[in-house]
Amino acid sequence: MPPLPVNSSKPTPKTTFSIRASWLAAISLAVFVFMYLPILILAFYSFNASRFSATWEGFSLRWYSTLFNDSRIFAALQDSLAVAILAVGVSAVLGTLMAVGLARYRFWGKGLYRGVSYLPLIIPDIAIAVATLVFLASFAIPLNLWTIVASHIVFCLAYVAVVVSTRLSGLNPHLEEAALDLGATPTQAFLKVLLPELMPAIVSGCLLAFVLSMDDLLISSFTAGGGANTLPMEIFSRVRTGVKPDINALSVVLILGSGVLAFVAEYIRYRGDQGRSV
Amino acid sequence: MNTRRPRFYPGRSPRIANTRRGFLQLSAAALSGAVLSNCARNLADVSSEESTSSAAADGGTLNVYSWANYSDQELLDSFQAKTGIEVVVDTYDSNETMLAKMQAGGGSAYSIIYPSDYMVTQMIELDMLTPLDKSRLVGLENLRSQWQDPVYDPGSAHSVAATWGTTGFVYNPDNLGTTLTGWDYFWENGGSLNRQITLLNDVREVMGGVLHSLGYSYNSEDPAELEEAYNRLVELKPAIANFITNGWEDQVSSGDVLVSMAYSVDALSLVEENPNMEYVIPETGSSLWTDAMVIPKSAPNPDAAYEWLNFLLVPENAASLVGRLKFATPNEVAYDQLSDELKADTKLFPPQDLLDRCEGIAPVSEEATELYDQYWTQLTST
Amino acid sequence: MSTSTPTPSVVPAKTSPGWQRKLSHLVGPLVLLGPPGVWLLLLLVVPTLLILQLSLIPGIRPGQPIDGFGLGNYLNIFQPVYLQVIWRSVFFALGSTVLTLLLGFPVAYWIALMAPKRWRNLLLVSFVLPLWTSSLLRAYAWITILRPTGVLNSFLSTLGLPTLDLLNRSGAVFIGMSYSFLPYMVLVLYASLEKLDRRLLEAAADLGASAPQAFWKVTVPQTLPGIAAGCLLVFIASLGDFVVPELLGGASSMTVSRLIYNQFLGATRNWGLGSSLSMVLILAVSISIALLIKYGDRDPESFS
Amino acid sequence: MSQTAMQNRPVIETDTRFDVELRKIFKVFNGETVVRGVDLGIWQGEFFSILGPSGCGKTTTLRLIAGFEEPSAGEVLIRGKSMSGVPAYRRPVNTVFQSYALFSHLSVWENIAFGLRIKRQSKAEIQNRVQEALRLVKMEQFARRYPAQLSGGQQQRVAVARALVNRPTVVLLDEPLGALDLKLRKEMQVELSTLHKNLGVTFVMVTHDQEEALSLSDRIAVMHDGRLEQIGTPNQIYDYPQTPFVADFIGDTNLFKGQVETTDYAMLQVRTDRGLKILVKPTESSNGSTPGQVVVSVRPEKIQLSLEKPSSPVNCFEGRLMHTMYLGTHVHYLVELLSGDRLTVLQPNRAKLAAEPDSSLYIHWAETDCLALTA
Repeated sequence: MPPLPVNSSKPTPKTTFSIRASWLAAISLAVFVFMYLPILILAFYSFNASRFSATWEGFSLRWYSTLFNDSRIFAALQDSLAVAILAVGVSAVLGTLMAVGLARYRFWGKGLYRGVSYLPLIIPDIAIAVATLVFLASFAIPLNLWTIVASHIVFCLAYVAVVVSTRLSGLNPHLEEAALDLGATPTQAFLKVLLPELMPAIVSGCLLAFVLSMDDLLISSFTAGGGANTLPMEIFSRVRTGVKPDINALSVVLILGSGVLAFVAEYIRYRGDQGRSV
Repeated sequence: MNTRRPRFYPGRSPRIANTRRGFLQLSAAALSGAVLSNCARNLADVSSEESTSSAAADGGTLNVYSWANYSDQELLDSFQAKTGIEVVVDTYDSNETMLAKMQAGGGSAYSIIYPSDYMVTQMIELDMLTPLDKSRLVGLENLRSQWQDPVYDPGSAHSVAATWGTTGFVYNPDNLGTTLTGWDYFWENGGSLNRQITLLNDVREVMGGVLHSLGYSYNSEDPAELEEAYNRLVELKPAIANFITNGWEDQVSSGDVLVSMAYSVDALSLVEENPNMEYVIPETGSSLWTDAMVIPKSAPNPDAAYEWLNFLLVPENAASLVGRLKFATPNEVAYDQLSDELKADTKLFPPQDLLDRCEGIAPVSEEATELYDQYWTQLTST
Repeated sequence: MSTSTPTPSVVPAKTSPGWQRKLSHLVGPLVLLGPPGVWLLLLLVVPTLLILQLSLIPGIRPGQPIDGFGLGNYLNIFQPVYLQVIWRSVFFALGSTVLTLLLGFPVAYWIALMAPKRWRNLLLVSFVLPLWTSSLLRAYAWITILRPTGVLNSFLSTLGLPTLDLLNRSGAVFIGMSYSFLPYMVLVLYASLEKLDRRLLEAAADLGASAPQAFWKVTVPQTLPGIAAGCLLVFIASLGDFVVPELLGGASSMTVSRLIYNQFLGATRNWGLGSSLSMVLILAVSISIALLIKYGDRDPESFS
Repeated sequence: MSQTAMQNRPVIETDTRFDVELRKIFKVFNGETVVRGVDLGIWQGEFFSILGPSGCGKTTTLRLIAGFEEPSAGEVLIRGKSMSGVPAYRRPVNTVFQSYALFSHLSVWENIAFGLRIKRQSKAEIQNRVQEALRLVKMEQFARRYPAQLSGGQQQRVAVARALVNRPTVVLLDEPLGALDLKLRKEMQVELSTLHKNLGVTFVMVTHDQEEALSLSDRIAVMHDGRLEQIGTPNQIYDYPQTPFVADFIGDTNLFKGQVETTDYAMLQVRTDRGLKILVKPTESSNGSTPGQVVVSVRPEKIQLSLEKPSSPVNCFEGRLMHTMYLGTHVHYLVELLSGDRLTVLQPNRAKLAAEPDSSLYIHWAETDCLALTA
């Protein structure tokens, strides 16, 4: 890997630079293709009339119509959305409170608290899933959609808190004091100043948590019950039990959806960065 | 998209019987106090706990927990038309998953479950099943006698047989270039079958099949025989693409793999869809299994569950499922109503001489179970 | 502002007694940190302690009597079969980490230091975009590509080249994992490379370092914390990954997370073994993170 | 701010001329005493500065007045009212923060209107007052901008306007110009001063920049190590420092440690530790009039240099020129006396001293040009 070309007194020829740059660009392009190729292939085959073959047998929207007539997929999507929205909604509140609390107070055991709050980010899903299952079984809590929500809140909370904490550490520490100084009560200061200032981070944290929640397979699988079935669980069982190409169509729909979401998230983050400098 | 995991005979009973008291005493004596004893008690005894806390108890819905293709929209619609009860079906892909979910409290919504034979026994021993009130069942006498008093549930006290079947291989004769008759083919052609076959993700079926092909019992407990079977499988390992109970359909249809071991229900569904495929029961015989319908103790809507059982005991309803879902029905009256074509389908209803060579999977001793598990772990983990 | 305005009224509150003030000092932390703390305690800490406890009951299965406490489950892990599974998981994770580093570094380098500045954000975002799509579907896409009659082989045979048999073996796991975690690596490396002070490279060149020398003696040491963080991130993620080995790995690619899964939702239902494996996984990951935090912030010089 | 309007509020046991009064204030953070017994009164309409090096407790003192901190002991009074237990948002003070603490999600206009909106002023009132405040800080055309789109100086103006618009009794300024570059700082100093004169409201400013404090303030409190060293007008602080710390901290000075040898009410004779004899004429404010350890302070610009031995032997010492530095308007000399003391001397540029480096010369100063401070 070549280093950055520099303006030195030595005759570093311009040609070498451009060759190196193009060489790197070529590798990067190849890796970009690597990233997008599988997605493009899914999209491509979602329009393929053939059921099994990898060869092209004509354009067809058949799999899309299969997909849109598949009530199980939609029921699963509904469950997933319900879980994600509920979990992210609760996490938005709890995660923000936690980030603010950790930034504001000093207390005994704070390091431990913070460490525990980071755990969901690093512990493998399988371990969280197993632990949650054992916990729920131990207390005879019947599994249903709510247990999925409860377990999703654990990691959504952590992600929201981390993103909000990052923003908090970049904020002027005196903003809340300024609001108090101008006559706002602590509650007003929180609602009218701190919360709006944190809002870009809260939103992007929520989007991140939302995507992770929508993508989670293991934790949902272990905590689902009573008829709750999330989209990843449905996809997983279909991928394992033999896929019809409507899964390709589903991929395209989901990828487009999450692509839009991703751009919204990035835009918000970008806006947040722009407004941060004060 | 089918899933199942069946056995004919109660399995592993010695390990399950002495559960609750020992669990409680030991855990109480142990350091853990309330939490673990709570945990232990509940692990052993979830079923009776959760009936009170279940959701969805309204008379209008029946939650069914079953294998993936055990019902279709037509069945659900006609059931709802007749009873006014809406049915919601959730699926599992192995008996163990179902049991784990039920024990973990995930099954509180279900009023009907479809465990396989040995799992019925296990759930009875775990005190998870409601004894059936025979006075509320109509048409139980239509079942063949062997299913009126099955080995796995004497007197059908807790279960109603739903379907039965065999285990065999699915393949495309054109792709394979020859006709498959049994297990021996794999060792004769092992070298050329580089990751070209899939086997069921089931220790007793796979080990049993190999044992049977070697001339031993499906339920052998002889360590020497087991080791021989294990070694045969190790020899076969390079030829095995995966151990999957489901998902082989696409692979074998597209030619990614040449042969898949499968249950008859799934296999015949595929064959119907893709006539190039063929299902074969090894000529030396295979396993025979039954899947039954049960009402868990935690069932929130047992009334609807009885409606469901009665609905499926109606011969016409059972017979229509045979055609649509390739159910081999245990219902004698329903069988009599089948078209001659279906009756003559030797894959669905194998001839008696072949059935005689088949064997149900019976429980083995605890030591043998350990051995099976150990060999299975080694086989799948290496 | 006029000079004759009325002064704002001041309403001095009554001084609250000491205990009340102390209580009010507790209210804030309790309101802010109480609910999330309780949640984490209930659904993270207690469950983890429970599996720790379960892991100390040898061979416990649901519905089975307790055989007393002991380290049996942990000793069990040292059986060659399980050691092999653990080693394979580590091997997959290491291999994927190396692959993502090799693939990710040029991309991160190019985006951070060479691509036109106004395109940088867009390039980064679009590189990371696939992360937002379902990981299951991305793994599934690789099945479509790698299966014997899949896209890759159709393509190869069209070109008259010999086909490749990749699915259901380790190679597919490496490809799938690298694909899954490459965006993480690029993000972390980018953050590190972006901070690289270009003047250091100029200084190195000025002092007579050749381009490769400057790269190995300046760029790499300077970005070493980022490289370490990225590698650890990918390593941990792939160590715990379930989906990719399950879908792409085939019969001979059992990993720790699949083994754990099997103990709980699979045929063997040995909750004790599953719990001890989970504990080992949690400990391994926590320790590596702790090490990174402890040594990761060091001066880059100390690495070289 | 009117001085008469304040009189109609009940006032307790205090000098009614004080807007802010601190009584024996202590502040302890985690066992560390940051403010030790600060006792001061700030008059109505005064521009008051608290000056000191970083870590001296000056910002904490300001925060105690604002109400962001409660004193560990002692009392803060504003307009004669005890502020104990009164939270920041009920105190009639507004703060201009060092980093401005502008709300980045609000426009300039909304930032300034924040306090008025909180107090539920009528729309028309808010409109008028914000407009007036904007005009006051010459930011009318930036009302719709967001803080991130403003330069540092503009942000500073907004911060000032946001504080002033609420018509507080006291405006607190925490290093208000600290983040600005030198030129802008000079400009803003003038504007702050003008604002203060026009509004007549009490300003309390915290700064570590002595020049800023000297040029803006009516009075200055110098803090050191949590204690008040001296309160006085800029002139008093500079010319008549009461402690060695103040003398050293404000401006440049030369300090000699020594003992008072003889004293009469007209003159002190000090023998320094290195053996110099210095005559000091005590002043009213000077506290070095008693025997004991003292520090003698001589400002560099009060010292004369000559190549010849001067006629008066008072405070005249021989030394060696070590270093010369031209500062344009002035020349800076470093002289080492025979005693070993090193002194800095500042001379206007017009008196060219034709001395070579290392050449010997004489320095001297009048006994009225130095101070003896109790060590």
